[in-house]
Amino acid sequence: MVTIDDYGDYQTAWCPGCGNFPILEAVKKALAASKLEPHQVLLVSGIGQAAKTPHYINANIFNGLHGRALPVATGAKLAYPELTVVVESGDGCVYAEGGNHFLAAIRRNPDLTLLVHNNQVYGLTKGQASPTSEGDFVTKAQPQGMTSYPFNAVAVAVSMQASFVARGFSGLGDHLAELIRLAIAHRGLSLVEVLQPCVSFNKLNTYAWYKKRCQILPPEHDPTNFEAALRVAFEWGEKIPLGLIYRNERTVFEDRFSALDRGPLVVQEVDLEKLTEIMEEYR
Amino acid sequence: MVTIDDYGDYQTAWCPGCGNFPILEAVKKALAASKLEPHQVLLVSGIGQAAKTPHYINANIFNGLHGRALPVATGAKLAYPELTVVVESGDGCVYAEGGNHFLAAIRRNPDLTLLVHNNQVYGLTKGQASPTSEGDFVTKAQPQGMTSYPFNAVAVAVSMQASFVARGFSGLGDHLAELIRLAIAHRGLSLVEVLQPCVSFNKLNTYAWYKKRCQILPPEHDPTNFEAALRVAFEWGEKIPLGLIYRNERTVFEDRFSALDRGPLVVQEVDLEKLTEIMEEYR
Amino acid sequence: MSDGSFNILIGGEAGQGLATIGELLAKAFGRGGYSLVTTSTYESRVRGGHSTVALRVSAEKVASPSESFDLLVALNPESAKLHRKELSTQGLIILDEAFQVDDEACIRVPFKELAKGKFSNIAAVGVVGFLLGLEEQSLLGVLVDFFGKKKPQLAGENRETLAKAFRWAAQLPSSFHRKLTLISDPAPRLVMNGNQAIALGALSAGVKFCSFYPMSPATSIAIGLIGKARQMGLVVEQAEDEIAAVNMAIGASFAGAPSLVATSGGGFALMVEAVSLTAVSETPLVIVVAQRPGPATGLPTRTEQADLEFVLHAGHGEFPRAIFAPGTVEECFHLTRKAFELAERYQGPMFLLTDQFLADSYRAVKPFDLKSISPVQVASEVSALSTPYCRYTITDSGISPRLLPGRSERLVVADSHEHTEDGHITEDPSMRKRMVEKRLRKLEGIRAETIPPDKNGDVNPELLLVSWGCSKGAVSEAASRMRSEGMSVSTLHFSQVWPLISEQFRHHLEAAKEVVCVEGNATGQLANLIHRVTEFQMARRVLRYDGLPLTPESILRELN
Amino acid sequence: MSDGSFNILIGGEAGQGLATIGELLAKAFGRGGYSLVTTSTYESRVRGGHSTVALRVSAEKVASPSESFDLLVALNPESAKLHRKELSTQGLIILDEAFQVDDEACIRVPFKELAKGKFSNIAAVGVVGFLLGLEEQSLLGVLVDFFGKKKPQLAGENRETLAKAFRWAAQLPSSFHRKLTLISDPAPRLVMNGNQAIALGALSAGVKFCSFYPMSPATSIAIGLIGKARQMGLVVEQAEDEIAAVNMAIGASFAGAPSLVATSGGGFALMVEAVSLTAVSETPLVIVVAQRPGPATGLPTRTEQADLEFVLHAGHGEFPRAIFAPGTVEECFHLTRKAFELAERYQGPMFLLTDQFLADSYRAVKPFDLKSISPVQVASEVSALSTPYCRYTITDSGISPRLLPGRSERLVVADSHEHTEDGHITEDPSMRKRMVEKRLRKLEGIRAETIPPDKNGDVNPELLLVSWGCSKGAVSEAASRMRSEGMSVSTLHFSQVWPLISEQFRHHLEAAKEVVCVEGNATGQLANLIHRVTEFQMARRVLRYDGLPLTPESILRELN
Ligand SMILES: Cc1ncc(C[n+]2csc(CCOP(=O)(O)OP(=O)(O)O)c2C)c(N)n1
Ligand SMILES: Cc1ncc(C[n+]2csc(CCOP(=O)(O)OP(=O)(O)O)c2C)c(N)n1
Ligand code: SF4
Ligand code: SF4
Ligand SMILES: [Mg+2]
Ligand SMILES: [Mg+2]
Repeated sequence: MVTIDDYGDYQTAWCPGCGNFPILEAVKKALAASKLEPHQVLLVSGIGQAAKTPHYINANIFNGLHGRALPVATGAKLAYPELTVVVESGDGCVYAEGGNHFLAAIRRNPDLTLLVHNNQVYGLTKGQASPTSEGDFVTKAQPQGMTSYPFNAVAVAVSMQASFVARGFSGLGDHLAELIRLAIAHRGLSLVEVLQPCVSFNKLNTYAWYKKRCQILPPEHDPTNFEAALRVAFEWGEKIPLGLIYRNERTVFEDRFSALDRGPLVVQEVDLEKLTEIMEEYR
Repeated sequence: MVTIDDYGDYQTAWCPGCGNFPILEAVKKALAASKLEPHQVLLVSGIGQAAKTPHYINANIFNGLHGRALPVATGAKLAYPELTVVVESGDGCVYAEGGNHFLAAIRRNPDLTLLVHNNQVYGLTKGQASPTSEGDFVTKAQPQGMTSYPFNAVAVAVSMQASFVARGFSGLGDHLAELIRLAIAHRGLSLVEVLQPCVSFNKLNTYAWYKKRCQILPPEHDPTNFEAALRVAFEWGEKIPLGLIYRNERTVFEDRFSALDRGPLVVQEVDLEKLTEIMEEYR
Repeated sequence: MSDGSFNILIGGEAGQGLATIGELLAKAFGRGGYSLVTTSTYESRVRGGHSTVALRVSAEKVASPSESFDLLVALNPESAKLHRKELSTQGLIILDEAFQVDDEACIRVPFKELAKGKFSNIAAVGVVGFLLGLEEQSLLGVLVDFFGKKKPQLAGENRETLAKAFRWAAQLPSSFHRKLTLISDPAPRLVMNGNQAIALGALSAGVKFCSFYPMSPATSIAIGLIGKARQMGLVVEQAEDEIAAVNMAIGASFAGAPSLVATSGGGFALMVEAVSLTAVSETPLVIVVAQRPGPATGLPTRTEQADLEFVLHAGHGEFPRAIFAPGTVEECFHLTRKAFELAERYQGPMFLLTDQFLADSYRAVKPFDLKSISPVQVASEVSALSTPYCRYTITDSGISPRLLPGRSERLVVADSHEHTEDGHITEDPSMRKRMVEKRLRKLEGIRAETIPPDKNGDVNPELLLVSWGCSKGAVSEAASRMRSEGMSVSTLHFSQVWPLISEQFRHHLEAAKEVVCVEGNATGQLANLIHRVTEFQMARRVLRYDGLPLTPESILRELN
Repeated sequence: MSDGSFNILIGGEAGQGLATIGELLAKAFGRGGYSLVTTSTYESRVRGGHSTVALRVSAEKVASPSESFDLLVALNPESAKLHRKELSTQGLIILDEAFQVDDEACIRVPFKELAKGKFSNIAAVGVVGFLLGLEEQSLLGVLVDFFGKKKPQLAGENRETLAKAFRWAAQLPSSFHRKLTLISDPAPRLVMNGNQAIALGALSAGVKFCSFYPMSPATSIAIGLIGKARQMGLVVEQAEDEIAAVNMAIGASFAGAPSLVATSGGGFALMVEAVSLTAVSETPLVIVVAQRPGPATGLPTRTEQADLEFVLHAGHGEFPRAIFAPGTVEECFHLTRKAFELAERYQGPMFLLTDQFLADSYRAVKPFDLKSISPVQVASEVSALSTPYCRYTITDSGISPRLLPGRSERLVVADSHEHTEDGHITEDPSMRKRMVEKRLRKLEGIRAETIPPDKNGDVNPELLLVSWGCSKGAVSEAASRMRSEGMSVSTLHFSQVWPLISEQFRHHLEAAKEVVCVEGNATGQLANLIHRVTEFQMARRVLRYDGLPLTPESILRELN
């Protein structure tokens, strides 16, 4: 049986009290609960504090460029769909540098789990505003506060009919672990945005700030109801809803490639006969 | 008085019958109707058939890189806010290569007019699918049809509370010209998505196809009602709504920069005294 | 022409089916056993403007475009005017009888009678075919094969048009005939362009993944692969942008699928950060850069060879790479294979540098001996590894044993930071130093596999022409024309432009009385690279940078 | 140290306020009239790990870091252990009395008593200040100025802590004193690091727009400008990515705002396509690339000089550029100005290549004579133009008259395609050729303005050390140390690394018996460039690529 210990225990480079710690635990828990062995799992990340997470989990890892985790994960999934692929990165990585890939991934709907550690700030580069920072967030780089409106990724994802959209909070570890487990189990792109306090640079959206606002969705909420999901998705303020907000059963990206019907690309040998036929077409 | 003739009459490189011609006319009409002189106008575009449009209008032009018109326009607007800046590019340019800037521009809300010539195809590169291509759109590059779900830019823009969201149709020139005039008059980012038949490569979404579906919004539609706008924004299929879908009065990007209170950047001289003070801080 | 080649120019607007005429004729001549080269020029638009397809055919080997023509097919009146001066003395013009062109050399074809509007181009094929002595049956065969797959419903109407045109041409006075020497028992030939050969080469190497964002003149490589994706078991995906394309390919390659991306200069510019990622993560990747004139958008549909130094130095940080520059369609095939082999062996980015001219140029080539070649070897043997498995084990060759994620219980950790042997982030200066050195050591292996340049002609020539990539044919023909005038001219052609191994060719440079480099750019980039590694200075340079391919004529003009 | 400089190393974890100690002491010594150099090393994390700030002070001029220290301030026990071996024979260690470190050289400070937890660093400043002979009043002044603006409420508590620490240190036996020679009537000095000087230089040149995406070690340039945006009338915007940043800057510059972008290698990689756009659209732009070790993410907070060839060749197509590589904080200021001047004059991309070491290194510099300098001239005089106005008028210098959109009735048309003189798309081969040549002609003007390298020492030395950019100080100090041992050593330092004008320096290379290049990379990139333009081969290379800056000691080690 797979246990959380199989996923290892590493020294981290995070600040004491960082909201990333509970997320790391939740991911390991969810992987173990999904009965996946480490070698069946591929963790892909970009660059940032959140993006270091894979280095603290005993699994296959590709830690690539800032903003580019989603395309790497998509490529790996196409090449070897048997891998359970989990993308882990920060709000800056996924919504700023990687914004275009975020849109494209929702439209493609590959079977990936996308965990966005949303601390509403750029942690690793020491505290600039991120796309999710709120208007009155003042930093060295934004001394007058934000010049842009904050990005509500959950709302955009739902309005694009992403196939699985959830929100968790790093302060509610078990709830989060269960969301991640569900996300992994779901076939299609599963976005789990995790509210994550950054104790070093975000003095606005603290543990207390989130705790006061976060409310787990009532069991009546039907994630397959688009209108209801949309309503929930726009809620952000005094109340921030947590849980599985929206889910559908759209066609999964990999399923559209007939070449994959014969098994993963990686195991398919080059068919010399067919190649010869192809060459003959040029005669 | 400014007339449409002030905006010139050029030879184009478009195919006969292209849906871009009526858009070109509508833009010129709208500029004249806005009582703007050519030198007060800056047209910015990327690369594609649509992006050639500025070359056919007598005004200031910056024709830059594929996908990058919005940041160029934003920079120019900040430097010299007195310019009326209109961005013109295709669906591939704005929603694919430029997707990230599309999100950012909505969040920033600079006072730009963004005209997206949406022909649901890559015209200039000869007929690959674009982000707005529909599932059954078959091309040389997509012989099995699209692998991604189409991008509903209007829905995303409304759900991000873009400050002006409209849809026009190249087959309804006067209606379009009026929408563009309104967009120019509106302070803030004004998206006008224009449905534009591509007679060479899009045999699915033809003039007839659009005509059958396009319906101008009834006067009862209240563009300041977010819920109503959202409902309209999701309509796409047998019926495609045209007109001003959503509008709000969000703070305009340029207004957030106190340096602009003293006039455009371009005319502000370097203040040697202040500079000396700044230097002295390092003592 | 004097050298025995026959040169046809088809001129018209975009949208008139020039490419189809070119392809059909090329295929027919290829089947007839002729050597051929096609050259396409077109504007960055879909309809209108001015396009040409030039077809050079010969019973002898031809390898470059020519600037003078024996037959001009003018699909519009402008073409007749524009290209009149390029016509040889015996030259003919084929055009629609309706055109108001006043020229003796004209064959006025009643296209309206022969073909329904959009089949004019097929009628033109028929007339040209007859005049050059192609057999009707063989042309019909080409037609069926060409349209058969794409649009079977068209094949019928086309057959009829072609037959009519043939019959019409048969009644022309024989002074109009330009029958080519018949080749008996023609050996089998493939008629393909550079991009098609790259796609085929990639398939033969075992490419399993290609992601791309459309960009002329690279797009048709991906399109060529897409058509075979189902058959050959590969995935081709159009990405949202070039950054996604290259990162997807890196992901796929990491997971074990030999991967290719193809783009042009501007698209490649967006891939530069990821080039650096392939190097540090040690992920195999083949990158095709099909050049067109810059800077920026430049001339999107024209040709140039100006991205050599850019590609050589693309990416932050220091790491090895190889750059291949095919000069022929055959080389497109073989060098693509070689790029895949090196990418997999040295686990990093390998480049193929082509350009619009070669990408779009059809040639008749010997079928490739697919039996004697094999796909690349992906990853290492699991059994040969020590435990624990370290993705970045430091070795003498710089090459670490590579496993694939999920294919065994061993975990594969790849990282874009500087890392320890097991792939985790480190900031230790001594580990950093060792890893830099490990990666750079791979260059030794890559250097040892470098293809030497191709030397042709006298050992101690009066004149040595140095070239690379697609200008191979033009340069070799310019040289042989000069030779036939009694001059002592040799050529030194580079199909691999990096690494450059001085010992492989310096003596050739020194043995010549004068050395001139011939390149499709404004600064002489290869000449500069050669100077770097040999200190040999080529004072004279024949450079073309107006968007058109080098031709023997253009080279001879500059040399005289 | 033997050379009269005093070297302090502060070691601890990220988050312990090392940078503050370093800055406060630097400012205090700067006010005292001392010459100084600080060197920061830190990990890519926010808390924990191991960081250092080294401070070298002297009454004489110092310009480089040192590897041995006279005073070690250990903010944690590890630092005491890690750096013990770097301590000079008379060296002292200052640490918390609570640490379990067994060493005679220790001064055990009761930090708990002196300061509330987070003010330990201020207490450390007090103790160090006293021991080195700084006056309490002067340190207090620094403190007030430092915190005064940022966090006035902290100034009070800090003052108290400092005063306590001073008093405590005063009771230490005088064997612990390390009073520096007092400088009477110290001349005024600015204490600033490389990035701050770039920001100030840009402001003095009239920068009006800066867009950026955060990336170490470049971020603080933009931050430096943001702080002054309102005062100085400029706009600074954090972009969604580097591509947006550079394109926004291009837009702003097109509209008349002198613009700057600053990033590091990976971010710059994303700007490469736009570099090519600035060239073809002829838009002025200053691009700062603050180097860090690659490939890819590499060592994000360390230093390297490995992006020279990358920056030199970045961008598809061919166009001119200049690359400046400041070696000192003063040069950061002046070369930024020069880059702006060239960008506006030649209407294209101009580069500043720095690195983490210089970016973060504080020095005491003479105040800049702001009266004698002027902002750049933007655009041409409207009156001096012919009609119709053509943005890309072909001229002998390659420079076309530039107007700004909206500022007159003349329309300004800028284009990324090849274009006619009036800025509209063309595919005409002869216009293409003329435009390529026009753009390349600008290189002549740029070459004529090239700053020659700085030669120091004997005309015919035994040994000539060649260097560029940030290693200036280390190399010059290594040379002077060798000279003081009776060797004949000269230096040749490049602060502009492109264009390289052979005539400016080839004779220096030839006049030396041995020439050694000293660079912070693994392949000797400047040596390779110099070889390109001079054919002079530097066989011996001192290269450092472990992420740390070159020091005189590291150079001397390699040379022996
Ligand atoms: C191309 C590129 N641009 C910028 C950076 C610098 N960078 C590293 S992490 C980061 C932002 C981190 O923010 P986020 O993604 O929210 O992660 P967090 O640290 O907050 O977890 C940036 C800008 C980079 N590594 N690469
Ligand atoms: C970086 C880059 N990638 C690709 C291209 C090639 N390209 C030119 S236009 C275009 C797409 C055009 O589609 P769209 O934006 O929808 O415009 P349309 O032609 O349909 O009006 C592409 C991919 C390019 N010029 N630059
Ligand atoms: S800076 Fe913020 S996000 Fe990063 S490790 Fe520290 S607390 Fe966590
Ligand atoms: S290809 Fe389509 S979009 Fe382009 S000009 Fe022709 S019809 Fe218009
Ligand atoms: Mg973050
Ligand atoms: Mg389009």
